[in-house]
Amino acid sequence: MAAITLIEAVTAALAHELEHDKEVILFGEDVGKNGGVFRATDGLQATYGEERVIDTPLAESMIAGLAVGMAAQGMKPVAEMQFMGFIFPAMEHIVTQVARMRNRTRGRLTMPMVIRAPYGGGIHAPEHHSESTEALFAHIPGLKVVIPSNPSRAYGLMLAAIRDPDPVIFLEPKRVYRIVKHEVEDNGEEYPLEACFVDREGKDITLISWGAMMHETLIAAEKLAAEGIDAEVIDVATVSPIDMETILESVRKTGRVCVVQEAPKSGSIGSEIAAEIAEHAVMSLLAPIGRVSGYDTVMPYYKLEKQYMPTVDRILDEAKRIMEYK
Amino acid sequence: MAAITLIEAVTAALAHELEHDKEVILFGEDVGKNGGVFRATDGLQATYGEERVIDTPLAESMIAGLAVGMAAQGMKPVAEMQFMGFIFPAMEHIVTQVARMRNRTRGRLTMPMVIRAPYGGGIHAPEHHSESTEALFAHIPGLKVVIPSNPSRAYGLMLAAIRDPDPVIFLEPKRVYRIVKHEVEDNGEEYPLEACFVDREGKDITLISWGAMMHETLIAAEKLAAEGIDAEVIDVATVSPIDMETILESVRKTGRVCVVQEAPKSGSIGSEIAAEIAEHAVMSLLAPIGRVSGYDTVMPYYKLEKQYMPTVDRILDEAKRIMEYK
Amino acid sequence: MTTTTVASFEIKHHQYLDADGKPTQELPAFAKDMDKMRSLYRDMALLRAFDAKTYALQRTGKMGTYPASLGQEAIGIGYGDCLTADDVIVPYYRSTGGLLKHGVTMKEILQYWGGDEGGSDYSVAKEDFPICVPIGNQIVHASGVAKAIQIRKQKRAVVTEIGEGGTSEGDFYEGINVAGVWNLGVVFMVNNNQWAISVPSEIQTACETYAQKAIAAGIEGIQVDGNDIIAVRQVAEYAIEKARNGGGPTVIESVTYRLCDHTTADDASRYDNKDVKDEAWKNEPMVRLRKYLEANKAWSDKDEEAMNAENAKKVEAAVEEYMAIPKPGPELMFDHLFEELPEMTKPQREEAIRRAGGNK
Amino acid sequence: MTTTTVASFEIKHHQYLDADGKPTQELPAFAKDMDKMRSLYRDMALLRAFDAKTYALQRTGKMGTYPASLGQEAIGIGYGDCLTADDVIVPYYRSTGGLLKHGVTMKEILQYWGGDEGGSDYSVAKEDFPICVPIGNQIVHASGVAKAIQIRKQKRAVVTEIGEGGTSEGDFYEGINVAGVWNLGVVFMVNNNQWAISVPSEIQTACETYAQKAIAAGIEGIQVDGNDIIAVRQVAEYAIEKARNGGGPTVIESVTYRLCDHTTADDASRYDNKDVKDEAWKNEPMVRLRKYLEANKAWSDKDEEAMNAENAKKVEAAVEEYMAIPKPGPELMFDHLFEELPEMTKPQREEAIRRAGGNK
Ligand SMILES: Cc1ncc(C[n+]2csc(CCOP(=O)(O)OP(=O)(O)O)c2C)c(N)n1
Ligand SMILES: Cc1ncc(C[n+]2csc(CCOP(=O)(O)OP(=O)(O)O)c2C)c(N)n1
Ligand SMILES: [Mg+2]
Ligand SMILES: [Mg+2]
Repeated sequence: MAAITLIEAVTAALAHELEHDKEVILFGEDVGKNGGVFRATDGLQATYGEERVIDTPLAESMIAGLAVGMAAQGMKPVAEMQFMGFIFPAMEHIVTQVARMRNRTRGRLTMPMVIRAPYGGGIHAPEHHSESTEALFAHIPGLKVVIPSNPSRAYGLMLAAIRDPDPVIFLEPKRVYRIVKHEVEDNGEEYPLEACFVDREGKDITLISWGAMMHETLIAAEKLAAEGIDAEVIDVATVSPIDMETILESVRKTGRVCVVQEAPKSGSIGSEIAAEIAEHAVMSLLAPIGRVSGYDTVMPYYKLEKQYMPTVDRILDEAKRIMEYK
Repeated sequence: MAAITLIEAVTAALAHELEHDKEVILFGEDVGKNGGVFRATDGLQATYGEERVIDTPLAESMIAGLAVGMAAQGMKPVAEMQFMGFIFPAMEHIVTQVARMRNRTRGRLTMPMVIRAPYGGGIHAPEHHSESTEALFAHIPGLKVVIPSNPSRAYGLMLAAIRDPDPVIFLEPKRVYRIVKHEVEDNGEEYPLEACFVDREGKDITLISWGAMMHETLIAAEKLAAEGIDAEVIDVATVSPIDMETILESVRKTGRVCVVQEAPKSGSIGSEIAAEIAEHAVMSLLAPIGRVSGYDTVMPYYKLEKQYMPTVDRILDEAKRIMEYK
Repeated sequence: MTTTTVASFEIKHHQYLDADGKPTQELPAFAKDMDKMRSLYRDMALLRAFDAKTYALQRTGKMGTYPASLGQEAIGIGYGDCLTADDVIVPYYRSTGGLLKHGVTMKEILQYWGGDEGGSDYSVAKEDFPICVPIGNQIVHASGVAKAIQIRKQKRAVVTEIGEGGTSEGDFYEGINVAGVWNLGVVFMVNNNQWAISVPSEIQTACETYAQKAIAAGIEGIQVDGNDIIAVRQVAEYAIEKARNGGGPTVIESVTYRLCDHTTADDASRYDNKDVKDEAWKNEPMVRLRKYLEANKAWSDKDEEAMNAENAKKVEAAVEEYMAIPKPGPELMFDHLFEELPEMTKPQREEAIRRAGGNK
Repeated sequence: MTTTTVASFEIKHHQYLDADGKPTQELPAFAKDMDKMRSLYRDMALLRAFDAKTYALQRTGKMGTYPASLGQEAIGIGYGDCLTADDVIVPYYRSTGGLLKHGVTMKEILQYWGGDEGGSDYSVAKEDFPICVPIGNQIVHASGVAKAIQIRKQKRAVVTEIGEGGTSEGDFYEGINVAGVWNLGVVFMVNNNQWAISVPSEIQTACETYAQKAIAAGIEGIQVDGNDIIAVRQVAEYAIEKARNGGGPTVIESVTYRLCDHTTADDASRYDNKDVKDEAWKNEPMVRLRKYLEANKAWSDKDEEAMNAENAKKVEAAVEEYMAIPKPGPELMFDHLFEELPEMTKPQREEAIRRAGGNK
């Protein structure tokens, strides 16, 4: 058992499935010899060969469409979008084909595939490399959208995503690709999809986040604890479909909620969670529901990205505002 | 002044702007000689010529990209997507270029364009012709998303959309293209964007909708009135950015809210509205916020579309549940 | 190097029967087999009868929007005749001919256009794709299927179809390009029926031929007279054999004419030219084949009558089956969304069933 | 018709100077003008010096990811030299040469790659597009710009660039296809530097040339030796003139080699081949031009030294300007989102400003 980073956990999970399931095929731009621009597929082509780990021409619509064709033949394609900012050419295939093929054929053809993409800001990347647009995919019925926040979850959730009989959009928060290490046993044990993780139990306020923002959220929770505020922290992990039961249970206990996300606020995953709470637990609320979010503006180039992305301070301020609400 | 349908109002507004602003150029698939598959551009090529009303090759990414190029030159392109279900190839241009060009160039190049598309279900169309995916565009900062619910609004909002200095996604609820007529004076007077319309004042519950669903919502409001429930009805019209002030004011008055929409519930415009209420008026709420929505599943082929789309009955049941909530 | 020619290309056009059914060159063996040619003629006639019936159903409210193949029957029947059960069709909305030849039933096709997903749960051609409505997607899917076949070292061909208008979509090009790079066993049928709804071919592209689009993918492109089933079948057979045997992809442009409206929702008289259409009728594929059969004493008016009666019966039987399909229950909106319905969606399923009066 | 040839095509390759700077054919007039050729050489050297400096800035944390043009200098400088202020460039991320020639300043380019949108608020080339990162989009934008120019009956050319890898995107094809149909005045420069990050050209396409992709759009495609600035400039001038004068679009493939990493974020030694790269160095564009100048007694070591010193000064001055740009204030995230900020977003703007310590 070794301490590994989130990206190493992704690589380990991909290797595990390549090793154990010959139907698993990896492809995308630069995933082969180069091992991916972030090295998520480092060494995999050398080990599993050019027919299992494939460099494609530069075309995302084609990458998604190839995955549809291969999945319909019963393979398990794992396609990489080099950055989430370049997933949009593939949008038509994702919305009209990937998400629907099972339904369109009443179950005759299925789409057991994963579309992976690094996403989010904070690494001083060029424009279009830093957005968080998970909400677009979460709104599409027929897709699962999974975002790991740490190495163990990256490993366990990636295994689950590949094994899932339905399509999974797997978004990797690249800002935390390498910032923490976990002891992760490469034992092939998956984590459940469609399940939130309660990372800190608390009774005063529920902080809800996913992906890279879990780090700020957990730090904020510790700081709140120092000030006598006992926060429960939930990692949503599968942002669609959401395990609302876990969230509602927590809200019924604390009565106060703050969602923390990097994406713009309007029409976000945070909005959906707030709406569900407003439908199913509104009378448990002791305060307005907070959403600490990216602003409703274009993700700026890197000189301003720190000003755009939620900080521990913003979470603390909002949590306290919610705590003080009467 | 003549009584005209919603689609005739669209045509009238397009003609008005073609007539008065030589920078306005219409294009898309079949918009020329054929006048559009729904006849929204009927007669316009004959009147304004093939250089102003242009049939393009069959390629939506290209259509959006051409609009970007023309808008950057200071023209006002009005591009048609034949159905909203076919807008996805254009997604990359819409997200990374249309919505951002002003910001990317600090205002040097702007995108004064409209992308029109018929949308929504209920007309027995083939698959991919009936979805309501406005939430995807509403989540993108830099776009305005406008949906008229009746002929006068179609006319006034289309004028505003074309004249707006920024890009507008203009979604036309095709189910109501021809079901009601309004007296609309072709006087070039626009309606404001970013403003809700209060179509019925009431004190007991706020019903919020837009587009085709306004019709069911208004019928439901009348039926509720007959049962002694006085509903306020709001037509959101510009679903991004939303005029939340009007909505919050109403909610503060009624304390009860139900959003009605055709789109899937999760991550919808309805979710955003609920979240905003949960943030800014939660303590005015006397009951959970209802969302009568399409189900979180793929829009079915037409044999089942009636079962998918919200009905007056569903609105009534939800409104009553909310009214009875204690 | 100074100024040199670094690449050169030729596009060939193939025709075997002219509009009068007269051979224009030495015929392939199958074309001399009158049983084969009669059976192809019957297949085309069945497709035409099926289309006409479906149109009628639409006009009486028993069918949704439907795109017929009138004038293009030689294409689907032509390539479809070369396929085995192992091959895969990735169809578009005007692939009725190919699908019927591959075992998809008329009832299934009616069910699909009748607004019921069950129509794509093919009972026979279990690996064929459902009809692709978003134009161009099918081209890339076909390459994906072929890649799976290549990885598994199978000898199976993939055939996909697209209209000439559809070739303007990026997906067309992306799909043929990767087929070239990976040497995939796909046949890309480009049906140039001169129209994309109301948009004539000269507005789609400045190319003289659609076959030459293959050059941008570095693959073979061939043009055939799409109204000549001998030419279509001959070239398709070559390309399908090549695809099966590791020879790589081919683009086949079939030059034809759409003699019907785009779909039942269209009114071609708004934009087409009557004279041109009248001319086009003289080239349509069935008359020419019939003349050829007659010239070979392989067809008579009596044969024609008998065939028409038989086809009408087949179509009628399919329509009866179609009309007997029970209306799909609301649970079907949910039961094939995922293998397992998410917890959060279960109450919605229950509500839908309850509102429909509790079926299932 | 029987079996006939219905279309045929040839792709020409143009070269004027070989790798040793020796003419391979009669030179165009401009190439005999030594002032012109010296100035082109200086432009290329400036670009190379600028790139090297930017790399260094990145290595010391003063710059973001940056893509250099090492080995490809002849392309941007070559076509850029043919443009007037009225023409429009629709660049991609490796268009530094063309942009500089068109009046975009080094400071602006540094500012852009330094993570500040202000870098695209060009002070001079006010209609040029910002650098396009999403690959392929620029091709369609260029056609859109050209359409506006055509509608307004102006005589202006549009030039856009793309890498050979980028030609695999559907947008490349959609953009050139519509340019063909509408006869738009665009020059599509395809820079074949053999690599798309780590992916070699033979994985992008089965084509022998990228110029032949033009055939799929029914437009002219020409290949040039992209390391020979005389060839690039000569063919670009022809195509730009043609574009300005209603002659329609051209695809120009410039064959070259990426001698640097893809960007500062890349490590080409993971995938490239040292021998091949060493060979490629022998073909690089500056040495050959210098040899040509020297053979014409138009360049000396002293000229080289003087030029290097001058270029270094220019670059240094630009870097100083760049370093002096104040950090953008948070209000800039909001002030160019729309012409007017929506009501709902105003509180967010205030919050951002407050959190940044109240600037503005
Ligand atoms: C992506 C996409 N855009 C638009 C449409 C609407 N549409 C359906 S058929 C058609 C014309 C297609 O013409 P062509 O490709 O020539 O095929 P044909 O119908 O002539 O067989 C259009 C524009 C669509 N189905 N998909
Ligand atoms: C749509 C899109 N997909 C992926 C990328 C990531 N990416 C940036 S450059 C590059 C390779 C481009 O190669 P090529 O087109 O040959 O141009 P070159 O960099 O060699 O000049 C890739 C894949 C991108 N910028 N845009
Ligand atoms: Mg056609
Ligand atoms: Mg390259």
